[in-house]
Order: sequence, then structure tokens, then C-alpha cells
Amino acid sequence: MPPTRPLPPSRLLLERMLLIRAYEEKIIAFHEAGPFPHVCTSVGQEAAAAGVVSALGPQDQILTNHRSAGHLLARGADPGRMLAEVMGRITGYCKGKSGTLHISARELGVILTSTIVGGELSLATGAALSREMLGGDGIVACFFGDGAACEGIFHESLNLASVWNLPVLYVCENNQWQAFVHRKETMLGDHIAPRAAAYGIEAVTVDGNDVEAVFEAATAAVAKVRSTRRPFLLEATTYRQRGHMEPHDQSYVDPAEIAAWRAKDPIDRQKARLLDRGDLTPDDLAGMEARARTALDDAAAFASASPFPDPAELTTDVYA
Amino acid sequence: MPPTRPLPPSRLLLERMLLIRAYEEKIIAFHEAGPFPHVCTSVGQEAAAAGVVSALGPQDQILTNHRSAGHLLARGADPGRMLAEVMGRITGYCKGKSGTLHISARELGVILTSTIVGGELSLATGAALSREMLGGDGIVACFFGDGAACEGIFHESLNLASVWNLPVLYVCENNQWQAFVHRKETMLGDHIAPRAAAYGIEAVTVDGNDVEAVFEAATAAVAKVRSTRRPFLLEATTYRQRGHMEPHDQSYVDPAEIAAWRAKDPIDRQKARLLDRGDLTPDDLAGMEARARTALDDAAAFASASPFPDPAELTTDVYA
Amino acid sequence: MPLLTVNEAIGQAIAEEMRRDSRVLIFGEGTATKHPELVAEFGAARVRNTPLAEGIIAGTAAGAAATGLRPIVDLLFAPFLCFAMDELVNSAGKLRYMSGGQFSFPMVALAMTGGGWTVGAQHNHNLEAWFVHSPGLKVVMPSTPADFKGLMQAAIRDENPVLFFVDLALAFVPGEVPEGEAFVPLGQAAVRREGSDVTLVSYAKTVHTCLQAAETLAEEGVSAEVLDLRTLKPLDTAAILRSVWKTGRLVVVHEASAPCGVGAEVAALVAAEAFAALKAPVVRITGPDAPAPSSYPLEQAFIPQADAITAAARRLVAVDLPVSAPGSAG
Amino acid sequence: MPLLTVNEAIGQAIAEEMRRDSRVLIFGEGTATKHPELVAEFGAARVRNTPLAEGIIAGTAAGAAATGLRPIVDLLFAPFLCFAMDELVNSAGKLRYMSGGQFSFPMVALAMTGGGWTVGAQHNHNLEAWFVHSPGLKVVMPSTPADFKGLMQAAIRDENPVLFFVDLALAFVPGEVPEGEAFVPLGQAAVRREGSDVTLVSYAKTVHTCLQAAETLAEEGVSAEVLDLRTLKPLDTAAILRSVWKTGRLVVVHEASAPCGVGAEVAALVAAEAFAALKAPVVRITGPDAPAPSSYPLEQAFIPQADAITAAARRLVAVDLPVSAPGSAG
Ligand SMILES: Cc1ncc(C[n+]2csc(CCOP(=O)(O)OP(=O)(O)O)c2C)c(N)n1
Ligand SMILES: Cc1ncc(C[n+]2csc(CCOP(=O)(O)OP(=O)(O)O)c2C)c(N)n1
Ligand SMILES: [Mg+2]
Ligand SMILES: [Mg+2]
Repeated sequence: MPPTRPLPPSRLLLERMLLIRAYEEKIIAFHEAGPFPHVCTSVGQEAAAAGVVSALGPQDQILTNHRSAGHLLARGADPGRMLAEVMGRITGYCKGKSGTLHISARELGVILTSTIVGGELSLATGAALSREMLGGDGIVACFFGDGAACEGIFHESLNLASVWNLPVLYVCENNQWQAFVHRKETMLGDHIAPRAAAYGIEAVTVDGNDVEAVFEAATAAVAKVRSTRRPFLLEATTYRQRGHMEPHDQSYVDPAEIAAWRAKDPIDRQKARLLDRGDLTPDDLAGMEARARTALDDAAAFASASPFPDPAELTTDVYA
Repeated sequence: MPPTRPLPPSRLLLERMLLIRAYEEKIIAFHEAGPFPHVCTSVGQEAAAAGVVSALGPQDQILTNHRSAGHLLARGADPGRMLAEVMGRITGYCKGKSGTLHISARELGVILTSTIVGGELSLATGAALSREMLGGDGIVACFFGDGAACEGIFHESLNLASVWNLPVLYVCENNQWQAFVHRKETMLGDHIAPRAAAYGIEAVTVDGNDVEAVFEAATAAVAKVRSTRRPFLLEATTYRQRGHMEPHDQSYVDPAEIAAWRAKDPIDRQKARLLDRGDLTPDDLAGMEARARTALDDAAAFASASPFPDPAELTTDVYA
Repeated sequence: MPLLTVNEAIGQAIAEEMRRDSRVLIFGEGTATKHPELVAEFGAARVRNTPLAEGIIAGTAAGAAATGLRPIVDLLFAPFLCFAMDELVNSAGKLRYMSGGQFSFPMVALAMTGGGWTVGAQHNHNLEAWFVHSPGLKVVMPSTPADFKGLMQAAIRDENPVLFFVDLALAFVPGEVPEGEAFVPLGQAAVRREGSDVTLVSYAKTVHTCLQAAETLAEEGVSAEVLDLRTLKPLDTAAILRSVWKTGRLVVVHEASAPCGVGAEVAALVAAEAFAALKAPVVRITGPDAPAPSSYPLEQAFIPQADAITAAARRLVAVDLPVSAPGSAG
Repeated sequence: MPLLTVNEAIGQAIAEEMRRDSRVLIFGEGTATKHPELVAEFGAARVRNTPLAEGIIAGTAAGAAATGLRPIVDLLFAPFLCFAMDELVNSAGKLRYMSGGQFSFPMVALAMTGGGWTVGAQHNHNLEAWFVHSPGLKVVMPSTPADFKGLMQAAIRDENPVLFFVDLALAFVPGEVPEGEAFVPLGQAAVRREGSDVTLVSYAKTVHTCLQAAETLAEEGVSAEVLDLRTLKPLDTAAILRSVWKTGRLVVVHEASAPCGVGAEVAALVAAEAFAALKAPVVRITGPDAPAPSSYPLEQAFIPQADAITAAARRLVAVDLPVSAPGSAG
């Protein structure tokens, strides 16, 4: 379990977002330098990750999807071990076996990064059932995309969580895209949140590019789930600023859409807000950015220097 | 394709319901007489079947679930060939291969009786796609239960039909039970219809034990689907008066619930209404009931006298 | 020992394990309704009805198993597993490996299958081979009430996901079942009858058909050994090879279709590891590669029968070594 | 003949079939986005993006196939088929039989799989054997661009549901592909190299590994025949048996795991029907029974390599008949 942290102030939220962005930029740099495993970056979605994860307590657990770097880093994951996993090294969180997109980290309460879209939804109810039956006030946060909300398991998961009164905070990062398909082609209406009513689940939509708004909404949602022991759906409206995965390709995306959302970049926004408020000086900011970059340089060095697993690992960990 | 029929008047609706009831009673009689294949009867739900199917045109197609006798009979299926199928005889609609609960009848536009709960929902969209792409104004009626609405495929089917503008009339017979589980244990709220809004689909709930109300609502719904080429959900609130299947067992059901719904029996209700209105004399009614019983006696005789398939049929019809 | 049916034996194992370990719970479509005695003893939290949704039933089990519970889920009929393949195969089966061993998935998924009740192909499909083919899973398919109990105990105590198949035709068959501890380790076949001329390998209901065939063969002077696999994964390869080294002849019998079935695996194993012992071709007697028919006589014809087994065994013992020339084959 | 990659060959076959038959249409998650050229030529109604929901994609295909269309669905990666098993197996595979032949299901389901891209076990799982085990389906898994085109044409024209697997490692491999008609009938294996000492049976990428092994073996004076199954269901049993009757020795190679895989089926077939021809044990060289790892060196170790095949072949040709005594086995 991660250490308990005091409620993060606005600066800490920014710091976490900067770390996530630095991580994704490191991935992009690796790709620019030569062949590197496919990764789905979360550039543009940092506020949703930092805002929600920062609202969780150490007793809570997380399940997430292929675009999970933000959730992991906001939870305190070591970017070196994350990159090592992506690069298939034995020092990775999963010994390099799962590779990119599938990191789980038991000590952080991160049960699953599923690249089966919807896998996180199918396991979240069970994790929440454990929370209920084994005692304590822990809850489960389940991150998924607008695409996952098309899968039948979304329906089944929310319905079961509702009739069984399971403490799941469903967090939909509605980033407007589902791989190569725009959300508008896959659903009527613009939001996932209204679907929750069908299951008797309360839902709220929040501006997913405003990290303070997300943090506030998530704090309220977490408190509600913790006290009611009922599911809740929080939808963060945001945008996937890059292609579905690296190497980057956005040829099929309307450039005007990208531009409009880049103008709402969550990190720029939080920077401006803190500078405006006087909560941050340009020097502070430069320092924060430098620290994030350094952390990622160190992480990359660690991962690159880490050995690959021994071939004998091929058939270990299949059975307990 | 079944012959075009004039819009059925109230008497015809009663006649169809009587035929369905006679069919189910014949099944029950077989069971009382000795071992007989399991069958899920639709006793108590005849109004939903007769009311909706009577509103369809000959160019329309049907997919349904395990409780399908009413849909088939209202569509004009031969009760003799239906019983023959249940009894595994070569004269059955499917040569006895599918047996009870899975009758399809191409000449009637009945594409599928699925005993995979939800199978009808997964194929209905495709049938409707064919209707759209191959021309004509045909629509597809898809019958399913409140239980099927728990399956993920319900969500996927409605969503696809909505974003693709497919002419599917979804008909949910909410009979309060899902095999051995009461609907109240599997969903919050009492109705399926409100879920349609999540997909931008219009929905209406109708008293499923009032055959005239069902027929009227279905006629409007069919017209709407036919003209808008959009899906529509019609929920008929009704009740499964017997156990999940024959042989009958209702030991787990609250007797008060059964009694309350028996008092609302759709056939008794339509009889009383027609007698009250003077649209029917007791003699007419006796004649109608006798005709239904005779039809089923003949059907049972036909089925019982029919041969079993030749063992060579074991491996035919696997591939086209 | 008391006589119990297979269904009773399973129920007894579950109740005993729930008594032993408070982390064990059971849920499924109608589980609580069908087991009021379990609800009464263990409470509504540990014996649950679910919504009609196999995917989330299996997924909930996997999630619960990863986080400290030991769920049993009743998925009813094997074809319904088709709605739970992602949860069983991609999650429960793979996530231990994919997490580098961080999580384990102690859970049992129950399903019925097999001919005899004329329920047709959407309720009857012998799918055990799919799960044998999938990494990280174990697969059990017993033939006697005592084994149903003992293997259920083992399955519940195992740290891995176990698919537990109940051959419908056996559900009401009575047999002697030990009270209390009846543990049968996963992965051990049982020699049901000793023999020296031919090995009949089977599992589930067709074990009994093999025993019947062995009786007939004995009357004709052919000594058949009958091996009941009981667990299909891990497969007791040592027991299979031991028997074939002794008899030199193998007939594998199951109701599932032949292509890529368990019989193929057993035959391939023997052709690789006991080739030198083989005196005759390896024969598979299986259900046809067709959906299971409902019509009673067709369904009977679908299920492997004793006379097909005896005929095959007779052909094998009649084979003369050294083997015939290539040209002689059809 | 023009050089096309596998992906281009598949695309060409689809375009040509869509031109030939207006009932053919294609849909999947991102299909329209990824194939603007098809949208331009055939219109948005016949080339569609879908919501992210494999179940209803496959179900819609089955429903459309039953009612007059001939859909192709792209289900992306094989593990995602786990969300479509009911529609593929219980509906498309069984409903022709269950309707007594009233309906047929002419449809093609495409999926990618196989190691080489380090995508890990939730994107890479060689599941073809599941579908070989399921009645009513056909299964194709080619190895050359020309076969991808010709078998895609055959699959689209077939009246039955066809699972069409693309081995990821082959997707960008170029090869000669006939323009226009390139039809390769379903169910016919191809002899990729003639030989007389040992038969190497394989499909998909490992056909090329077998050819590599055969080169090495030839240098050592061992003549290996390489058979490319191409279609896994229906299996070309005659071609397999013909080759083994000639060589007397069999190595089956595939990346899918061994238990109940296609290699088991081929081995069992040969142990039954060409037993008299066999001079040595039947060997399978397969991927391990483990989820596919992502880490590059592990993934390479997962994929069958040529040296394992040559080593096995060498062992087999060294086997002396008559066979050793039972006691001699490990
Ligand atoms: C079951 C399944 N289907 C398809 C895919 C391929 N795929 C990976 S991510 C993705 C889009 C997911 O969209 P969304 O849930 O909105 O998440 P986002 O990528 O936008 O973060 C798709 C189709 C998959 N990984 N799993
Ligand atoms: C996929 C699947 N799961 C479970 C079953 C077992 N089963 C058959 S009918 C039924 C209840 C269906 O409830 P509902 O859809 O409401 O239809 P009803 O029986 O009430 O008409 C169940 C659980 C099944 N046939 N298929
Ligand atoms: Mg998205
Ligand atoms: Mg119901």
C-alpha cells in the first residue's frame, strides 16, 4: 500500500501532471529515436488521472486500462520500473512479462492495467466485493474509456455493482476517441454519465481538463462511495491529444478538433492558474519541470540499463 | 413468408391467445402424463405475444427467446410441427435437431428462437441490417425477457441499432422472473424501458396483460420503426404464471404474487371484455375454446405419430 | 460410506469448504434460490443470486480471487461459458503471469454439459478442450460421486482458476462418498480396472461406458485397462504412459468432438512418448463433429457407445506386428 | 506477378470480392477509418466503423449472414474473440444445424495473432484450435501473400462461417500475388518442399521456420518435406497422410500451445491412420503452455525456432526400427 498523503494542494496536482507529461514525452522521445514498443500515451488527459488518483486513500485500489501511465504515476509508481516494464526488462513491475500497457503493482493497490478493453470493468466488481467482505472502508476506482462503455461488460459491471451495493468509483475518461473511431460514431449523445441512471447509479460529469475541478469532484465522489458503499460514476470530459498509440498518427483526425483541445491543455491551464493566483513563480515552475524531466532521465537510464529476463522466466508464474 | 392478414380485431386476438394457451396446456398435459422434454411455457404472457405479432406485416422478421410458443403460433406456425420439434421428430420445424426451445421457421420469417439468453439480441441487428441493405420496408421484431436485459449483449445490441439506424422493434416481455431469480434481485427500478434512453432510443411501457393495449402500442411502434428506420423498445409488463420450465415448480415464488397476477390473466380479461361489450356470446367463446383444443389434439396426434429422424441426420446440416 | 448423488456430493464439498474457510463464497444465476440450506448456514453474503450475465459473474470471481476471496461461480451450462471467455481466459488464466506472479486467482467455475437430457446444442457442448488449450487454467471432469466431492475440495483449495465440468448424465447417479475429508489431488488419473491388452482412456460419463466395454471384452478374453483421467489439466501423463507401456494399445474415448479434443492430446502424447510401446494404431472414439442434437435417438447416437469401443479394441488386439506396408492403407 | 504484402493481399481480395458481389460488406472497430479506399469505392454502407463491442459485431454478422448478406468482420486481435464466442460458436457455428438446414451463415471473421510484435498475452494468443474444435466453423491460417488472397476469396465465397487468422509476423511480408482471381480452395494443404525422410507439418509463420530447418537438414543429407496446412478446418487429412506414408516420420510445428492444439490433432490423425508407416515417434514443436510474454527475448523464446525443428528431425531419422523395449523410456 502506498503511504498516506495529505490532501494534495494545487501545486502537488500540477507536479503530478508534469511527471505524467514528462513520462509520456520520454516515451515519445524513445519512439523518435528508433523502434520501441507501442504505447498508448495519455498526453492531454493528465488532469483526470492526477485529479482522481489524488483523491483516493491508501486503502483504496485501482484498476485501469491501456492508457494508465497517469494513474500509476499519480499513485506513486516508480517511472523507472514502469519504463523497464514497457521495455521488457526484469526490473519492470511485472518482470517484463506483461510489457507495455499492462502494468499492475500490488504494493500500490494497482490490481490491473487491462489492455482487453473492458477487462478492468469486469474485475472491478470482484475487487470491490473483497473490500466489502474482508472489512475496512476501502473502495475501488475503475478507470475506463468512452470506448469501453460500448462493451457489454460496462452494462453488466454497473448493474451488478448497483444491485450488490459495491463500492466502485467508476471513472470514465471520455477522451472523444476510441482508437481510430470518433466517439460520435459509436454513441448518440455526448456523454457516458447519463447511462448510469439506467442502473440507479449516481453520476457526475466534470471538465476533465481542469485538474482542480476533477480533484474536487473526485474527492466528493470518493467520500460518497466510501460512506454509501454504493457505486458512483464520474465522467471526465477530456481529449487524447496524440494518436491512439506511438508511433504517433493523427492523420484521420480533424486538425481543428486537435487545435481546439490543445488550447484547453490541462497542464497549461493549471500553470496559468497558479501563476495568475500568485501560487507559483515562473522560477518555481521551471524547477518543477526540471525535476520531472530529471526524474524521467533517471528512469530511462535505469530501465535501459536493466537486464532482460532470463529465458527461464518464459514458463514461470503461469500457475501459483 | 406468412400470408398478409387484415388487422386483427379483438376476437382474433382472443382466438390467438386461446390457441397459445391450448398449446401450453397440451405441453403441461404431456408432462403430467410422463417424462417429456423440458419446455418453458408462456402461460400468462399470451397477450404480449398475440398483441405484438399481430401488429407485424408479412415482410417483417422475428427473433425470439426460449419462451417462444406464443410468438410462433401468433405468426401462424403449425402447432403440430412445433410439437413435433419439441418431441424430436423429423416433421418438426428443424427436423427435431434443435428440439424444444429453439424453433426457427424460415417460411414464417422466424429466424431464431435462441435458448442462449441474449442470442436473439445479438442476431437481430444483423437481420435488420439486411432489411436495410436489401431493400423493402421490412422490420425486425426481437423478443426478449427482463433477464436478457441484464446481459451485456442487450447494451451492445441497442447501441449498435441506434448508431446504425436499424429498424429493430425490441420487445421486452418483463415477466418479473429470470428462471429462479426475481427481477427485483437483478436490477434497480421496475422497468427495462428507461434504459433505452441511454442509447437515444424511444421506449414505451404497456400493460402486457391487456391484449388490446399491447396490440395498439405495437401497431404504433411498428409504424414508427417502419417509417423512421430506427429502433424502438416496447416493454410489456406481464407475468410468468408457471415455473421457469415444465415440469412445473414454483416453490420459490411468493403465492400472493402468483395470485395477484392470476387475477390479471390476459385471457380471462379479454374474454370478460368481449362478453361485456357484447362482442362475443358465451356460445361463441365455447366454440373458440373447443376449436383451439381440437387444433391441439390434432397437433399432438400428428407429432406423436411422426417418426424420429434417421440416425444419418446426426451429421447432416452441419455445413452448407 | 453413505450413498450420495453427484449433485449431493458437490453440494457437500462446497458446504464443507465454506465451513472450513470463511473466504469461500458461491454465486450464480439462481444459486441462492437453489441452495436455501447454504444461505441458511452461511448467510446471504456468501451465497448469492446474480443478475443474468455470465461475463460479470466470472469477472467478479476473478477480481475477488485476486484480492483475497475464494469464489465458486456456477455458470450453469457449458455453452454459456461463451459469454465468460474473456474473464476466464484473458483475465483469470493470464493475469498471474502478466503480473509477474503478483496476483493469483483461486476460483472455481462450475458448468454442466453432456448428452442425455435432450437439451440441444445451446445447452450441451463439451467444451473442456478449450480450457485445456488455455494457459493458467486447470480443468476437472470427474466420473464418480466420490471424485466429484474430492476434486471439488481440491479445486476450491487450489490457488489457480479451475474449470469444473459436470457431465449432466451423471448428476443424479448415486455412489459411495466419504464423509468429511475426501480430497482427491488435481492431476491424478485413476485406474478403474486393471488390464494388460489394451488401455481405454476416458473421463466423465464415458468412463462407465469403457468399463462396460471392458466387461464385454473380458468375456472374449481381451484384458482392457480403464483409466479415468479425472483431471484434464494438468494431465496425468505418467499414468497414461505407464498404462500404454504395459498394454501397447490405446483407445481414447470422450463425448466431445474429436478435432483438437482431449483425445487428440492423449493420442499425441502417446505417439511421442510411448511410441516404442505401441503395437497398433491409436484410436479415438468421440462424439461427432456436429452440434449436439436434441432429438432423443440422435442424441443417443451422438454419445459414444460401448459397442464402438469393444469393436475398436478388438481391431487393435488383432493387429499383427510388424506393421503392414504403406500401400496397405486406404 | 506483382509483389504485395500480406495486408495488401487481403485488402485486394476483399476489394475484388466486394466488386464481384454487392452482398459482401465489411465492418469492425476502425475498418472504415483504416480503409478509406474501400469507403470511396463501395460507400459508407458497405464499409463501416462499429462501436467497440466484439459481441455485437460478430452477432450482427451472423444475423446479416442468415438473412442475405455476406459480411466480413475485423475483430482485430485474437484474444478479443473471447468477447464474441457466443456469437461465433453458439450462433454462427450451430444455427444451421439447429435450424435443420434452414439458414446458412456465409461470413468471415478476421483476427490477428502471433508473436513478433511484443504485444503481450492480451493481444497475442493463438486460439485457432478452439475453432477447429467447434462444429460448423471453418478455420484458415495462411502463410504466404498469395494464399492470403486466394483463401480470403474462398472464405468470402464459402457458405459457412470462416475464421481467418493473420499471423502478425507475416502482415508486412511481401510476396508474389496473382492479380484478379487467385482462388485457393478451403481444405487443401500445400507441399512447400518435397522430401522423403521426414515430414514437417505446419501453418502460418512457422511454415517458413520449417523451410529454414529443411534447408539446414538438406545440408546434412536429411530430406524434409514441408507441408503447409493453410486451412485448419476442414483439415487436409489426405495430404498429411500421403506425406507421412512416404517419409514415415512426422514433426508438427506451430506457435499455439500444445495441449489440444492443431498439432495434437495432426499427431492423433497420423497415429490412427498412418501408424503402420511410422518409423519414429511423432514430435510436436510448439509454443509453451504459457501466456505470450511481451519482453522481446522471452517472446523470441516463445516462438518455435528452426534449430528445435532440425534437432527433432535429426533425432527421428536416427531412430532405429524395430522399436526399443518398453523399459527403455524415461
Ligand atoms: C476487447 C478489445 N477490443 C478492442 C481493442 C483494441 N483497442 C485498444 S484501445 C481501443 C480504443 C479504446 O477506446 P477507449 O475505451 O475510449 O479508451 P482510449 O483509448 O480512448 O483511452 C481499442 C479499440 C482492445 N484492446 N480490446
Ligand atoms: C446465456 C444464458 N444464460 C443462462 C441461461 C439459463 N436460463 C434460461 S432462461 C433463463 C431466464 C431468462 O429470463 P428472461 O430473459 O427474463 O426470460 P423468461 O424466462 O423470464 O421468459 C435463464 C437464466 C441461458 N439459457 N442462457
Ligand atoms: Mg476514448
Ligand atoms: Mg423474465
